Amino acid sequence: MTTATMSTVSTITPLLGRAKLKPNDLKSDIKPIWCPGCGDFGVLSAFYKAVSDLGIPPEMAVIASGIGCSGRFPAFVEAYGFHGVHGRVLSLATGIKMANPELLVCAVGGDGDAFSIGAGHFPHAARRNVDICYIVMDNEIYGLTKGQVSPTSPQGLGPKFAPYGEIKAAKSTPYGNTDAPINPIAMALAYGATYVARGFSSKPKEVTELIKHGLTHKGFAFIQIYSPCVTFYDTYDHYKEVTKPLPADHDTHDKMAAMRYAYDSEHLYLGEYYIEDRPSMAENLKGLRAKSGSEFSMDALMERFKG
Amino acid sequence: MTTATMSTVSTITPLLGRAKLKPNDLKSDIKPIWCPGCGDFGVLSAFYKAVSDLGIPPEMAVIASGIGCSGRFPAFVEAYGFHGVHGRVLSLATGIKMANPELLVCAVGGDGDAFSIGAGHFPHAARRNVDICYIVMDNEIYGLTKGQVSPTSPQGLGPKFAPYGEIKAAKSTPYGNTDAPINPIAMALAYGATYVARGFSSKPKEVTELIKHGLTHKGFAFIQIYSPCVTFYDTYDHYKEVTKPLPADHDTHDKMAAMRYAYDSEHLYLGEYYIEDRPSMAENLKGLRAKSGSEFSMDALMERFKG
Amino acid sequence: MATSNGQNGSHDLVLRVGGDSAAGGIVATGEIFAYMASLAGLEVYTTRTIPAEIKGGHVMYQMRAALEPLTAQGDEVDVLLAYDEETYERYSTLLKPGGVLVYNSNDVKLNVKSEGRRHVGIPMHDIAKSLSFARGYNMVAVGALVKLFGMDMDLARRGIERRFGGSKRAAETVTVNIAALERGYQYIEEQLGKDSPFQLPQRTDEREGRMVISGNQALSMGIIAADCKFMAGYPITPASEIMEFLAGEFPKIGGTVIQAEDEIAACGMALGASFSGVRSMTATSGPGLALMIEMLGHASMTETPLVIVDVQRAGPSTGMPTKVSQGDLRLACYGGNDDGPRIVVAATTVEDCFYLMPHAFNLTEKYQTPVIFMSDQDMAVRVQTIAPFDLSRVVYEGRERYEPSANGHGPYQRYLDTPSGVSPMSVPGQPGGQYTAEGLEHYASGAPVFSVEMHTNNMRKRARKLDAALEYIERHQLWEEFGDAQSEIGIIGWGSTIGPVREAIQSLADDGMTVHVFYPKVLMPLPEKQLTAFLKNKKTVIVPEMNFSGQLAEMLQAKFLRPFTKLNRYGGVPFATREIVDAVRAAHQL
Amino acid sequence: MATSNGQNGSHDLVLRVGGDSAAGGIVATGEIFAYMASLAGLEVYTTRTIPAEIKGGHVMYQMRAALEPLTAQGDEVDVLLAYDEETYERYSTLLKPGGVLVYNSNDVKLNVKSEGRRHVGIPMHDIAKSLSFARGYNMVAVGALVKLFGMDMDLARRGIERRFGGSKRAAETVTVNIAALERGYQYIEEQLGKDSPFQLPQRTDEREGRMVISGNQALSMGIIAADCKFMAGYPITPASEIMEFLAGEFPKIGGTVIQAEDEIAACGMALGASFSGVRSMTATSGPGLALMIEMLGHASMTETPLVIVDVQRAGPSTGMPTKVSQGDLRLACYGGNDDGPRIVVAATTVEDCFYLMPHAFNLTEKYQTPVIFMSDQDMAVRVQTIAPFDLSRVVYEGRERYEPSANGHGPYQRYLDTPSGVSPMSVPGQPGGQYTAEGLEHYASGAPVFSVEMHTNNMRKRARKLDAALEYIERHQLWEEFGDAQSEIGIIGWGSTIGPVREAIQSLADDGMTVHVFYPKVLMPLPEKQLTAFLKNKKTVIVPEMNFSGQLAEMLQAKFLRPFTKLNRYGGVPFATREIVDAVRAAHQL
Ligand SMILES: Cc1ncc(C[n+]2csc(CCOP(=O)(O)OP(=O)(O)O)c2C)c(N)n1
Ligand SMILES: Cc1ncc(C[n+]2csc(CCOP(=O)(O)OP(=O)(O)O)c2C)c(N)n1
Ligand code: SF4
Ligand code: SF4
Ligand SMILES: [Mg+2]
Ligand SMILES: [Mg+2]
Repeated sequence: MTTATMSTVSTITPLLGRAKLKPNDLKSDIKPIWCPGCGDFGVLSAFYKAVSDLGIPPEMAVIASGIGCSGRFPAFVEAYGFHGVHGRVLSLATGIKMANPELLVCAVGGDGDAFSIGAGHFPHAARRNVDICYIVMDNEIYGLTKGQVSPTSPQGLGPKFAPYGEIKAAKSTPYGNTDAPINPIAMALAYGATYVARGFSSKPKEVTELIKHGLTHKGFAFIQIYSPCVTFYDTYDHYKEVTKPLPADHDTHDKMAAMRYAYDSEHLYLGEYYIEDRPSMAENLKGLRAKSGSEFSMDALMERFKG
Repeated sequence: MTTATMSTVSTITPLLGRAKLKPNDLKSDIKPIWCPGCGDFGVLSAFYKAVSDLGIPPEMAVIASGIGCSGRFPAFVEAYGFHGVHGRVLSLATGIKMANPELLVCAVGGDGDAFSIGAGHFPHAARRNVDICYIVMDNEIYGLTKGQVSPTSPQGLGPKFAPYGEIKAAKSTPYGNTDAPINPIAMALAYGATYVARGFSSKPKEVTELIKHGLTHKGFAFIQIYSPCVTFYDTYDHYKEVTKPLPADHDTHDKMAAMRYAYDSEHLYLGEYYIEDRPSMAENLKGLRAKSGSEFSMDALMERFKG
Repeated sequence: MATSNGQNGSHDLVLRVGGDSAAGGIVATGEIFAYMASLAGLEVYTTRTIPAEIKGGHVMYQMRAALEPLTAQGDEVDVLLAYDEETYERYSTLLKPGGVLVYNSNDVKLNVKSEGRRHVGIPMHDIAKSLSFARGYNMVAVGALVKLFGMDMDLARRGIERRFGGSKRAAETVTVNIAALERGYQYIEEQLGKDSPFQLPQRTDEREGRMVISGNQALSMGIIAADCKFMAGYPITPASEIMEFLAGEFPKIGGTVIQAEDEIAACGMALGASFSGVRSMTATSGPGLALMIEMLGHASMTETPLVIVDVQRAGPSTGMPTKVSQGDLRLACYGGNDDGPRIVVAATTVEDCFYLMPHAFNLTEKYQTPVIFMSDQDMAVRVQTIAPFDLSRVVYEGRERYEPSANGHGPYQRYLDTPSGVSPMSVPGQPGGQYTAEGLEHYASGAPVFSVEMHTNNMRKRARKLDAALEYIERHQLWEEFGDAQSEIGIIGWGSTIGPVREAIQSLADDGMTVHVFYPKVLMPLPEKQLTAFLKNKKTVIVPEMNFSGQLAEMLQAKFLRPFTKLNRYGGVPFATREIVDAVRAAHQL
Repeated sequence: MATSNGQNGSHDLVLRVGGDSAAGGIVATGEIFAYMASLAGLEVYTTRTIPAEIKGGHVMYQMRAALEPLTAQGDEVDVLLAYDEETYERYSTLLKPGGVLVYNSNDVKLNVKSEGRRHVGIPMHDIAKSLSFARGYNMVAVGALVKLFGMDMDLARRGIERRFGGSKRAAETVTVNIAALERGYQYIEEQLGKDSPFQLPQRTDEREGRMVISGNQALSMGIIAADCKFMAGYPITPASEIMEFLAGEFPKIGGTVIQAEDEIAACGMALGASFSGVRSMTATSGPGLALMIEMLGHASMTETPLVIVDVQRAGPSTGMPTKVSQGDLRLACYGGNDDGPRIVVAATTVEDCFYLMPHAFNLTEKYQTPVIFMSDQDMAVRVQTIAPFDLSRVVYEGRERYEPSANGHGPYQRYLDTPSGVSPMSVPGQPGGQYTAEGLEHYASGAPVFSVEMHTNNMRKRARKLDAALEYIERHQLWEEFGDAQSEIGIIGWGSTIGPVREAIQSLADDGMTVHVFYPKVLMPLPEKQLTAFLKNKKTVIVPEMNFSGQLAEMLQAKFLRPFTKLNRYGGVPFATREIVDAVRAAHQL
């Protein structure tokens, strides 16, 4: 993993190191309601650690989410939060950040929230390079609604066929899932996301690093984190088997190389696939303000409509 | 261009050659209301020709669309049509086709309809490999609403900056478009579309061929057709300059090669990027029926709830 | 201890079980009892809560059993089975005088006097652990109750087999559970001797095999009975089960179920399928219906049939997904940009979930305008005993098809103006029937037009279809009317509140108080003639609704220009029978 | 020929221009006249149609000019400028006795008698071609009209400069157009001599510089005046212009405009920005509002301020995007799963589009519930003369901010229950103010909870804010009341129908007929006290609405339990003054 992104001028650079909090200090009063063993716990711990390491004051952090087990995440963090409706977290996060670019804004959610109902917003957040970090807790299933297939569920998944884990539901696909899964990493790359990474909730140290890099990246950072659902689709063993760190010599500036790893037929690679430095949305909007000139008066505006 | 797809077992194979109609016979009573010179005329003519060549009876063809200048397309064809709401054409087309797989179903629309408001449906139609052809008339602008930027508009596009054509509007971006454009070909590839091609409305013969292939492809065929908007963003000259057929030796089964061409920095390649043979949605749904067994009686169902 | 509950008057028994769902087995306990009661020929009516937590959290399951059909869950409890302290604290006040508390003495510390109720403490955890099967504490309780009520242990064993059988490790699970069951039984026998102190109602007459079924299950079967063959949905509590049910059955009959990427796509797929000539639907809850509003208007404008099921849950917004509400009526009736006619039907009972569904499809097909079918979370998830469905009551009335010959010459006019407003419809594949379904205002041909004349005319044409639909509604009497027509006190309601109302009028009758009740099953268009007749002699009309603002009451006021007495509950739980009784009493005292 | 038009009584003139938009220049003709009239110190009020076709199709532009402020477009026409036969056929019956038809004799074939009207044929194409500037035929017509009405040629030249100046090829374009103008002028001089047969109203008094402005423009300026700094939108006719206007101005004042990928995202971005503490909004039309319904409920549930502008167009569904309607009222008021309170305001005039906007923002910020601001296509796109905005009338009342010290100890309670229902709100960046905006039902802290008590309580808390808002509405008198309070005939309306109503009561007064008018500018919550007082002495109350079903009328009936006389037009065009007059007349004759 490179730490290249740490040095670019992210909007949140001024926040770094301003707070001295232990990870535990970032726990809110609300206890997570996840099932014991849920992968989301690992992501949450890594998040506490990342924010603590970065030294970001809680009042400057906003976590937005959609609906899902994973969508309950914001309430568990001592920070501002927005538990939005299903699938719209990227629009909330974009508004929150662009209205006040000094805030650290992180969007979180599940694979259904992100890639199913939210699929229409992902390409646009990426191409705008909006200055947020988007963490998707991917359990390849709908947890909260009790185990229907999601866009990342393997084809064929059903009560009688669970190629990669133990399935306890899949009620909407009793004869197997007809749909082929999407490839979130390839999609993020195709959309022009400028930071694309993948983690696994059982690798807390690595996940912590990815989150730190994602939060401090200038522009849109996308992190897919495998986060198994023990209750409906337990894929821990599968991931332990097939995940593998990206090779040390992988060039994170080579999009085509990243694509190839995303499509690897044997392994699910973990780590940073791609990093790019291009103007972020906050920068671009600042640019507009400069171009517009700052001359404004209501009287002048009214003059425009006079004879 | 290969004609490989012509031989696979598409659901519409039984329709081929059943009608003997000239392209003109496929014109409906409604005269296109497009501006003279609009690229959509070229696409429409190619479509008439393709359907005529394939010999598909008009009563077996359904064209669904969303909203936009391009969305008016279905009414101009002597066939069944569905002029849906903005951005939902793929869901309509999926329903139409899956309810009656014997029909030829084609979805059409503009770049805004497809990649902006409709962006959430595109990945899913592709991964399901639904047996339809999706033609996007891409003018890199919102035509019907009079010239705002679309997801394919170049970054910076505004009244004072039109890198690739003459801009007559771009009113929503008076100081320039802040957003980077998406790459529809790369997206379609990342989504798992099994037929991915690009045309240019000024190349009617090539477009006709692509449409014929797309219509007869087994599964989801995506064709991006550059179709300039003379009224708001005239890009004819630009396309004439930068488009170029894909090299004859391009292997249409090599997804990574297709990706590389999609990202070419010099040329916009025309032709067939990618073709894949994998089970289509109609096939998969048929498979479910086989698995379910065909035993059904209401009485047996009721028994299930008795003591 | 066959007791009378609520204001029912019939002999019945209410058992409530509660505990922490993390411990497991609470719902299973209730379900096994419901099954046993049903096997014993009793009518059952269950209700349950669903914890707010994803795993863990308090959960309650209530079963009511009686000789006669039941219409409400029962306000008070005869037997409270408290697995933990919280259960005891929440519900002990609901226990009737003469009722019995069975509690887990390993967890519950009693510190109040019994006040005429019987208390039976059982060290459930200790007993279960003594069997090296800690999770079996709930079966210990079941065994104890079986003994306490002198029930048939064979029924209990069958219940356990049904609940746990079938899966891989089934046999083993069944064995250990039955062992726990038997230990519980013995424990009571040891404590209280051979004779059982309480008794369930006893069925002596023979009855044909009745079903124990939930609203969502009945509704799904109604969809099949209606000859619907296409369903696209998106998971959402409490409607997901409908898609899941149909996913299991539709493939067998050549039908299609698609789990779409969101509700808009689900609605679009169903609309497309309907255009192709297949009866089509989607099912969702409030947030999903909210997302379908644009497409709903499109169905109305293009005159394409479509059924949308809305299993209502408490809102607004995400709200309380596992709690009941009737808060979506106005969204269903009025949610749309500009006036796009739609028909709104509402099931009042689990039976209705089945029988009303073919009507919903007939209405959408005949009048080519979308139908929204309203259910609610409570009716959808609880199970209840009902008679097997009488398939001879299912009628089929279809789309008026375009017949080229009958239409004379000239091209097909998809949106032909007719006296009823209904235009004959072609279907793709039909030669000569080509048209474009058009969301822009259009000529009869479907060609877009923006003229004052055509728009004015078409707004009337489309709306006229609702007038025409009244004929269907009257012919099939899509309403319930009961009680005393002479009464000056009336109740008009919709949906599942009919249950407590039915129970309430029985108990009011015991007190010599009358009430006259009308439940339309079609809320748009309202059966105005019947309602007008109903209202003629009414001094006070109560409108009970599980929503804040009185959504039906407001619609009635707008139409009949007279006051209605709003009776609103908006806590996420169904009406208690008592609340209806009190409201009618108050009206009588005016 | 200063004539009186409609039922106005004041001296004014109505000019209507029509032709095929493919030929070009029709709208330009009208705009130049509007500009000239405005320069001449007259009040103007324009209206236009937009062709259904993307390019080409019939288009009409009407300008009314008068000495006194105008409130309606004018039912009849003094001067009809017909570029083609279709124009003549469509509108010749609108021409008043004594009116004048100026027609393109190269296209229009007159085959009827003049019936007291004057006909002036001009071979416009021939003349233009003689100048080798075929597209200049419209300027030939302008020149002719200038001469016919004895107007100042300098004003006409300035008009042309304004219309065509500025662009690259501007100078050249201006020159050829002015040449055509002068040839038209000469042509009439040659035909009819030096004296002009007709005359425009003449202004003699001095007035401060007035603005000629559209509703969308005024509304956009209102947004700026309200201190809003964030707008996210998605293009849609007829609302796109608001986003476009703000995109030009917001960057100058540090504000942000984002063209989102769809309406749901636009709404979400605005909601997020508001959460960040910035006044935020989105603007759309009916189909977009339909898509925002889920998110609207979310704003209500999370109590996050948000303004949504709905520039209504004719539906249902895609409908007629360029035509007017008032069909979205019920969607705005009731569109939501379960009862989620929102405030609905409606501008009645172009001035209101400006002045009401700061109130809309104050309401959403003070009461932390979404506000929907209703406009309509006609008001949005036509231009009209109004006085410059008086910025001293703009008031600012903001969010109640959370003050950690004032709140005592303990963690911040975002949803603290208070008598008004309004809870002090923190903003990200504020230490100690951390909370999660929660769409699930919640405790005061924001932590999710699904209890009967909290849900019941919060449903009341949230709704109570609308009662509190009545104080604001009364304090700022957000309604219009005029006419004769003694009259037994009343009109209650909303939105831009107020214009024809104002004009109608003048003309009714001439006939000795009175009427009393009330236009609430807040439709939810309705100003009940004022309406009750208004209704006290009313025998008949007419509710004119540009929709099919009488959406406001139904709301009033539900509230006041008395009949209202629905007066509905749903052809996609505004009311004619005459239609109001006729309805009031009929009421007087009851
Ligand atoms: C509009 C809408 N549709 C559907 C739902 C129901 N719903 C809640 S969460 C969810 C999907 C959960 O899956 P995912 O996003 O993968 O999150 P997870 O629970 O697995 O973490 C769905 C369909 C909803 N709340 N709102
Ligand atoms: C829900 C909704 N939002 C917005 C619109 C307005 N609208 C109509 S077409 C269009 C975009 C047109 O652009 P494109 O899809 O590229 O088609 P084109 O006109 O360029 O062919 C928009 C935003 C609408 N009709 N419905
Ligand atoms: S259901 Fe699955 S995703 Fe949800 S909390 Fe439990 S383990 Fe986690
Ligand atoms: S506006 Fe543009 S896209 Fe629309 S018809 Fe005219 S040229 Fe074609
Ligand atoms: Mg998931
Ligand atoms: Mg376009």
